[in-house]
Amino acid sequence: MMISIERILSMYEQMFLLRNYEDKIYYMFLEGIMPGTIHQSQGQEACAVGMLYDLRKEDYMTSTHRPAGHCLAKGVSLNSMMAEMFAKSTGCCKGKGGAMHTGDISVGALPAIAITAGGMPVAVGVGLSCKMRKTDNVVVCFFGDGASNEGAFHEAMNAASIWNLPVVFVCENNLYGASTHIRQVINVENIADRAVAYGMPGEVVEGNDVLKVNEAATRAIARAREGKGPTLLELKTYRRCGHSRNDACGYRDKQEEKEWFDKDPLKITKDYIQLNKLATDEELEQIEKKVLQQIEDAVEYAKASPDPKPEDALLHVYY
Amino acid sequence: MMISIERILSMYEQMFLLRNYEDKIYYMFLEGIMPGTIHQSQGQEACAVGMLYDLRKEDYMTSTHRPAGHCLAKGVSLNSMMAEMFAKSTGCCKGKGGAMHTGDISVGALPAIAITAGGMPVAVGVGLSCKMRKTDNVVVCFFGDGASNEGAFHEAMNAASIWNLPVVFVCENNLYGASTHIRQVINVENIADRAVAYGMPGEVVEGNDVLKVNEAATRAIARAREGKGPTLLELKTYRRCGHSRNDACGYRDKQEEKEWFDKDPLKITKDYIQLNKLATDEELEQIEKKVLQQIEDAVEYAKASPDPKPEDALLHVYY
Amino acid sequence: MAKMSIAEALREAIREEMRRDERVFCLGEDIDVEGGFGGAFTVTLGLSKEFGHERILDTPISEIMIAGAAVGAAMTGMIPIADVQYGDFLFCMMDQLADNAAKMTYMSGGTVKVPMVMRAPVGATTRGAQHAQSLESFFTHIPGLKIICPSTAYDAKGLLKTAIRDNNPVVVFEHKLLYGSKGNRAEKSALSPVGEVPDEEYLIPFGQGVIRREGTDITIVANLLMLYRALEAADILEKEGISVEVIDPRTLVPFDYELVISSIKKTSRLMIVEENTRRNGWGAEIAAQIAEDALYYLDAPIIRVATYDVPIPFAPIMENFVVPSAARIVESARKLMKA
Amino acid sequence: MAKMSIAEALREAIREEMRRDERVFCLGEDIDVEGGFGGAFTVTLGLSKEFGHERILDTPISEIMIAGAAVGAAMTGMIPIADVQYGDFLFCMMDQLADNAAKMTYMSGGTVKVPMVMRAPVGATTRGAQHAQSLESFFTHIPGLKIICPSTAYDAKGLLKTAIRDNNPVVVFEHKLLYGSKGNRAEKSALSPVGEVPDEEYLIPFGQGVIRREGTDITIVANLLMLYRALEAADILEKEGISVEVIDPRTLVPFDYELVISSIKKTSRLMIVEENTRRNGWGAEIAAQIAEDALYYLDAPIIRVATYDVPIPFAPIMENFVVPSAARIVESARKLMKA
Ligand SMILES: Cc1ncc(C[n+]2csc(CCOP(=O)(O)OP(=O)(O)O)c2C)c(N)n1
Ligand SMILES: Cc1ncc(C[n+]2csc(CCOP(=O)(O)OP(=O)(O)O)c2C)c(N)n1
Ligand SMILES: [Mg+2]
Ligand SMILES: [Mg+2]
Repeated sequence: MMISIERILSMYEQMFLLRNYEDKIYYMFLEGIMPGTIHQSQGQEACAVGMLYDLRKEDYMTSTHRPAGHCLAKGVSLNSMMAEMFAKSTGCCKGKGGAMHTGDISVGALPAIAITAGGMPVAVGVGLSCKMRKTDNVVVCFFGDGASNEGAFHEAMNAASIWNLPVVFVCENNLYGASTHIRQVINVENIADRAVAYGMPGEVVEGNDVLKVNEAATRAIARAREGKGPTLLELKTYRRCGHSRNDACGYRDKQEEKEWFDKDPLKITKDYIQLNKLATDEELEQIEKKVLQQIEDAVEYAKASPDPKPEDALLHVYY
Repeated sequence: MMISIERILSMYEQMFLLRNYEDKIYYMFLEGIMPGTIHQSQGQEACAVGMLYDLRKEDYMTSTHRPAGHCLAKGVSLNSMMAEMFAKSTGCCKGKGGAMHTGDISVGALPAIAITAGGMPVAVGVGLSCKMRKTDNVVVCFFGDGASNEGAFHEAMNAASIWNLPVVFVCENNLYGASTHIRQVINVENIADRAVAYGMPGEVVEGNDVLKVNEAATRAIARAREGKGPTLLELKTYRRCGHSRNDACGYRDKQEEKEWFDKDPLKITKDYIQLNKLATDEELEQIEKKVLQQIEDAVEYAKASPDPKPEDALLHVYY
Repeated sequence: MAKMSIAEALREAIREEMRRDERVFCLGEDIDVEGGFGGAFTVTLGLSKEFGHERILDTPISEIMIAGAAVGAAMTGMIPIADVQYGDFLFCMMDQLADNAAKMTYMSGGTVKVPMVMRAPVGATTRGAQHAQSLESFFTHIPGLKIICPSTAYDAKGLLKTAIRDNNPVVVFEHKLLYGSKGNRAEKSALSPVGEVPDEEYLIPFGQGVIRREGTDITIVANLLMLYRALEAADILEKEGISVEVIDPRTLVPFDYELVISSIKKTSRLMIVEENTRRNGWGAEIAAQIAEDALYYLDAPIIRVATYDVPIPFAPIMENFVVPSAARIVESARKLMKA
Repeated sequence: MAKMSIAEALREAIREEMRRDERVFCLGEDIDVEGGFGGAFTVTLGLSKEFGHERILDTPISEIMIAGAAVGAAMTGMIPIADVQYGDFLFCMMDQLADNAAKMTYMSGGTVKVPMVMRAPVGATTRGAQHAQSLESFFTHIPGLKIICPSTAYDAKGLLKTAIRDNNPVVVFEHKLLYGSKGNRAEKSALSPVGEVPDEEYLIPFGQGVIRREGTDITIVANLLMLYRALEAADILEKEGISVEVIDPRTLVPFDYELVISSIKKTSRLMIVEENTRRNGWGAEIAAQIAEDALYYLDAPIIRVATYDVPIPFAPIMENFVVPSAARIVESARKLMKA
């Protein structure tokens, strides 16, 4: 059945935001006006948007060292995200978290956890909490292909399954853990195949097609909401960027890169819109211009925001 | 094909030793003449003997908090095992290890590791070592059903598989992790089913039938020796004893206990021998008497052995 | 007033808090399986009768998950009380405790709270090196955690209730030889102090030590089992005319320096007794802090009596040698008086 | 004599030892994938060219396995050099290091040896709280481990070679801002000291600190990055007429107390500077030990300058505030002179 126009357009708008937010950060980072490091998500926009589009504010999300797309799609404000990158007191973590820990509990985005797979047991606890408090809220738990080799993955998957928790485990398989190709570190075809070890449904999804991701998300989220338990979704995708900072990806096969770069999630969605004449080029341009302006505004907001005071470092150790 | 007489008789002799060693320990422990705690293996003799019977001295074994059967079957001397239980300087660990850490590297029995699943990553390293040193030695890695929920299990299984290591992972599924029934903590039928998550062969084996265990062991060990990689064997078995010390097993279903107690591995083997007339009752009695005497002698040896000096505690912190 | 063991006092604290606040729940391995142990030391025994198995949650053997799940539940409206069977296993969940539990509030700029309790039995009990460690000092080094170590039934109940109501992660170190666990979980050579516990509700604030025995010549700071060894030593020393003041800090983070300093102003001698191994034990921090803030009150070097820097050996003869005994405390005190 | 960065010196140490002894091998995440990073800080970059991927073993992201495999390989005839990308991740493998690596020799009554090396980069580099910790003091508290922390290229090579030949597990703490990593692994605001390294082979024994600067008024003990901050502070203080002696312990376990005591006999003032958080840091142990053994040589309290007891904040303004700076050391030194 055909998706509604405003739905696909707003999905496109979100994906366009994620892409251009990251690109903007990248350039500013190279300029050297941003501290720390960056782990970006260009190319994986369909995963974040498709998974989180229908999530309620009361639903939760756990993220990773690569959290920007997840956070923006879950509703963390653009300004507070940008301000955090600039280490400002107006940042979503008041400048204390940084690029690897962005989040905003008020919209259900837990502070991102940068320990590989470290967020998965935490997601189990969130699912437990949703269930024990008798809500019908769910948790979407993002992690990477490389994370599926951590002990934390195993313990979390097993617990969520035996307790039938409302957790949707989302593996964004971008083929690499840092510089290591997933083929070198697992001996199975798909990470989704690991779901059988927990008696949990596992599904492989075309991760660069936001509609396919959203369909899978809808099924898994409904299942979780109805108390039928967790699902493992493996979204096949690819980084258009380096693993971190100015990584030239010398470890990647150029042919592989080309094939995947051709499957640009933004292009796929835009083509779909145009093919089905769901919007005119003018309308799309309008959206894109609006988003680019929002990003520029966010940069201004961040730059104009006050730095934290050095002594602020002594606050918030305890609640 | 029919097994050779001395083979089956010596398997029976070993199993009889394991059973009566543990029973003897149990009574002495209740008398209060033994320090610490005990985690015994009555009922699981066929697992240890069947798996280790054909292992070479140069092959390795890693064990758990329940190591007595494994150690005796791997060739750790009865006297040094008994002396360790009495915390004597003649113990296999000079009184420093205790019941949960028995072992003797000179016969390939690594000191047992009492951290649940903690020995599994270690076994990966031993397998790596066997392979890198270009030997055809193998490692048998024992662990329990409960251990299969530890992160260490996952990381070890995956690594052994991708590196094609000569490790035989042996899960003695005795249905309980301490007081917890395995059904409550996993959502799959068999632990062997988890092997698929690692692209590793997994096999369920009747763990109380020493011949069935030995057949499976022969296949898995040959596979490892030939450089074809690891195997996961799940041996279905049962504790005839408590989890530790004087545990009355109030958490176990009496019907379940009865069914399993009827499947006594010693009885199964003895019946097989008698049915096939592989030995006369006199011959069997001879064996049993000899073993019981060895155990008594070991107790005498242990009791007569010198205590370690208190200051010996300061030795061996560093090699 | 009821007389209780520490295990019973902890159980009562959990029971009262679970009745008071439905967000409170327990999770851990074998904590209350029907016919089971009630945790390795019976603290949670029988609680599922009243609260059901949803709130007394038996887990798989998955320490990373236990700690991580506690963090996640705590961040989203629950108050988990997690449990390890032996403190040693905290190492298996160290990342979740050190990187998540302790840092979430800070990393979020104070917007997230992690009201969880992590309970861990410590102490050497002839089980060998992997079931014997006292891990307090690995955790006092982690900002964001609070560390408590009750040594009496009264403190166990009052401090645990405070921990459950605290908005921060609290690690509770309990001593295996002090629980007073019964039946087949009883411990050989256990001390199992039974203590008076008021019938009416009470809480004990963190950061307030208590003087367990007054004295004028030497101040001894000791926690958990070592507190009792210090008191035993004090009796012996008294007969020799050495008057020992014994302080039980009760909580290590925060720590009651005022009480210690006011005591050494009087005694001018300080000894710290701890069961963890000596190098970088919590006693080192106390000694260093006093050497920085109160050096001038001291007439003698600060002495630490701790477990020798070795893994815990199995043989009782050797275990008793490495863990501080009353005799070793007495001996050190005599030396200190001569210093 | 060749001039080298610390990363290069470590690489040369590994290369020489791997050439010398085929039992030596490296394992870790992304340590030498073709076209990759050579580990997070380029130390193992290019080694697979000479030794192949069997001996420069890239692993899955499985810290428990990495440490456990190192233990198992070490017990059975190999000499593994394991690696974590950031020291913080040691928490994920804590059990294997604390319960197995450190205890196997002891638990086996001295019959088993565990000749392994665990390398870990430490230090705050504006990455936020989970990529910034200095973990030395979690490991100095574990008997059975040796702990080293080279701060120059010369020491990095000589100490790492000694570590590889040691029959015991050695944890090597290396500082992210001292490596001198190049290319896209270069670190902003890195110090990257380049040092002279002899062409001929040499080893540096553990337990021997060095005086990096002679002085008469204050003894400062500092390791890794803090050593350089202390030297910077010493320059400033000299202009004020305060003469500082700066000691680099080089190894924390064993620790060179003789050198420190001989120094305070001269200066009668001691300051310890450490990057890990203050409470229960290794500086506490040094201070406590000196307060016990050498109190009488001191004319002033022992001062510790350490990172404040907070998780490491992301904002450089805050990070620079919590981590000891030369300015903070100078200020503390002035106070100390007045004390
Ligand atoms: C426990 C732990 N080990 C290692 C790292 C270093 N590290 C950061 S990201 C990364 C790769 C993760 O790969 P994957 O899970 O596939 O996520 P991706 O980076 O592809 O999004 C690694 C190894 C870490 N942060 N935590
Ligand atoms: C990491 C860790 N967690 C918990 C324990 C406590 N413990 C000792 S044995 C045991 C049960 C293990 O069950 P299983 O793996 O099935 O082995 P079995 O006892 O049945 O032989 C537990 C939970 C431990 N030793 N280590
Ligand atoms: Mg990936
Ligand atoms: Mg079992």
